[in-house]
Amino acid sequence: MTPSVITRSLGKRFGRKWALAHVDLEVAAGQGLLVVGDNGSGKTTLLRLLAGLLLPTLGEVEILGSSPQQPGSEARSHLSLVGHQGFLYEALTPLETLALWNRLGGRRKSVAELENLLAEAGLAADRDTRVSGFSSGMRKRLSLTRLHLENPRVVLLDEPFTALDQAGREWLLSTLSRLRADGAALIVASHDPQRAAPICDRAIRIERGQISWQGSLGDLESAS
Amino acid sequence: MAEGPAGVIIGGWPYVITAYSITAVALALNIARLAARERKADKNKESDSNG
Amino acid sequence: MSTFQQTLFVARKDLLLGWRARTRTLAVALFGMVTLVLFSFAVAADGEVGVSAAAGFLIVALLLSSILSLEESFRLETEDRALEGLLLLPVDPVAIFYGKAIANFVLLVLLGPVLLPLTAIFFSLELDGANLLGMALLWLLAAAGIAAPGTLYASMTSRVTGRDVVLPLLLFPLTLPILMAGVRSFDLILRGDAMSQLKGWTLLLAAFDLVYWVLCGALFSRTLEE
Amino acid sequence: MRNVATGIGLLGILLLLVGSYVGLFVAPPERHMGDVQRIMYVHVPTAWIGLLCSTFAMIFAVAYLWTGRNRWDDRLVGALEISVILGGLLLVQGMLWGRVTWGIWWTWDVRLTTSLIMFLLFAGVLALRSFVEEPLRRATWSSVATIIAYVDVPLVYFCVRWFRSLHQVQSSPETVHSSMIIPLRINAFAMLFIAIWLIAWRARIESKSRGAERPPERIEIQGAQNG
Repeated sequence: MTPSVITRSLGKRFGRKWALAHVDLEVAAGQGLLVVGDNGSGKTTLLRLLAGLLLPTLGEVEILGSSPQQPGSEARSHLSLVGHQGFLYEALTPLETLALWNRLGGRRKSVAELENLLAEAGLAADRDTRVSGFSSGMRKRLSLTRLHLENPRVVLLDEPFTALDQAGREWLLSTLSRLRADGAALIVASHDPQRAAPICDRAIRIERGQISWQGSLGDLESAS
Repeated sequence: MAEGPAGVIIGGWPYVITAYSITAVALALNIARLAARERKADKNKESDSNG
Repeated sequence: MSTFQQTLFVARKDLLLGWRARTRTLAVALFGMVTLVLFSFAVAADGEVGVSAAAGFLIVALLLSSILSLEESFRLETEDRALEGLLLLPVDPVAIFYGKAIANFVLLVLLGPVLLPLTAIFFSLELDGANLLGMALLWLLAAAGIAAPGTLYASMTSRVTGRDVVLPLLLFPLTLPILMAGVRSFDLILRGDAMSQLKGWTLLLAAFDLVYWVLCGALFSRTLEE
Repeated sequence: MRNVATGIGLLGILLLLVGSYVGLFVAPPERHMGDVQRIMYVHVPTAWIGLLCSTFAMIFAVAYLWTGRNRWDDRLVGALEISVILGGLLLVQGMLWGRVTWGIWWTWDVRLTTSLIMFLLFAGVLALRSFVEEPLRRATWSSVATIIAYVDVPLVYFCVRWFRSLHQVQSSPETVHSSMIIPLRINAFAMLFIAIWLIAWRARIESKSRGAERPPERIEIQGAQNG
């Protein structure tokens, strides 16, 4: 079976600096890959390339057999990225935000279903409050509901556990294990290997834009 | 500007010279700027290959 | 969801955001009013002079206000990278452009009911049903001509430092045809169209609008590349 | 390639000297404007080649968007810069000429106004460029802005012509006498060669400052292979 995510000698240059180089990755359906590395090592660049928000300078990205850059491609409709930013409009309420993503993403969930998603995220009481009044934890929860809404086959997460409390982290972990059990490929960039451990099988370390180490999660501990 | 008997403009040489000089100076400055930029680019390139 | 439906949905979203921030939207209109007052004092425009200057003041007030309105439209998109969130969805970028351009167009048109009567009062213009209709049509054309290139350039400048300088620097020279066509045709409406030139100016404005709505829509998705 | 460009540039400078000499000292003074008219031998070539360079810029911009190749962006910067420089020179020369012949530095006539707007439009593109650090963004944005600016120029021209038609029609210079054509042609070619040289040079500098085309050496991956 072809892996869900493939990169071939992927490289990205910003100005004079190569932010990423020689990245060859394969992540199969139902697999979880943990990406570790220092700040500025290229983790976020990797995720943004995989999501199609950045154009590769060299090499290529293949997600579910197509390039994520093409608008309307198979890849676009089956991947989710949750990054440092929540992609939220300050003046919209959570319900309106979900409705926007739902409609523009071409999904046909009913309002009741959207309200259910908000309840799962623990935001039921705030469904009519504007996002501008939200704490960072609530914003994170709201942006994570995208995973429920989109049921993606490729999940890209950039520091997903920050700003979340204990209950939030558990909710996220259960969401991710459900998605993984359904055959989604997970790629998680995190400073916190312990937290991501339950949903990842493999790990890579990125140093100055290149993969410097790869192996199982257990070995990661001893390698570092 | 003074005009001669047949309505011909007399003089104006200072304006003519100014126009030509400004053109020459502008082109020369641009050439100098490009030369300076090229030196800088070459220097950066060297540091790239050394680093 | 077809591209057309997506376009309308994006436009609706932007208009909702504009409504939610209506104090700010109103402040833009207020800014337009202030510029009108400034103009009338800067150029002691009374009587016949006032009538001929009024059209120019009106269009310049629209142009100046449009900068604020356009910048705001993209500030909301870049604050929490909401626009990126939309691009991650299987949405046609063309729909995002036209949606936002339509919303910006509507917001600019809405400045009309504020600025137009005010200009009429300040500069004692004679308005009646017929010339109001003509002015309304021209206002629509002028607003459309600013909205399309304005949306494209604001989307670029919102992502660079120093945006406050760059947007007017790019947009004002570009919209000069609108200024000229708008000023001349308003003037013709107000002071009589002896040589029936009005139709020509209106067509010119319409041609400008057409070129920019097509061209900017075609180029927008390329400006998203990083 | 580099030597060819430099050769063309040197030839251009030489021609400019010759053409200007002929224009200033050999050609006869014009019937009405006298010696002032000699500004034309540098003014008109500046206008022609400036317009040509902005057309080059437009072509390079389209080529960049079409192919995505950096070399088109390199040439685009070159063409943009030269057209802005020539545009600025055109305005200065025109003002000097206007001061002598019309007695005023500036008049809002069609050509003057259009030249001014064109200068502002392309200078705006360069300003945008200077604000963007990321090369890929900078290249696509300046291509897009160049295309839009270029499309705007004829619209501006028609608008100004129409706008001003009610007031006055500026007299254009007398039809050109044959003895004046020679320095005009020499200087036009001179400007063309100089422009080509400067565009090529600027493009070379831009491609040098772009940084390493190749990524750093691949490092060895530690740990177990895909398990």
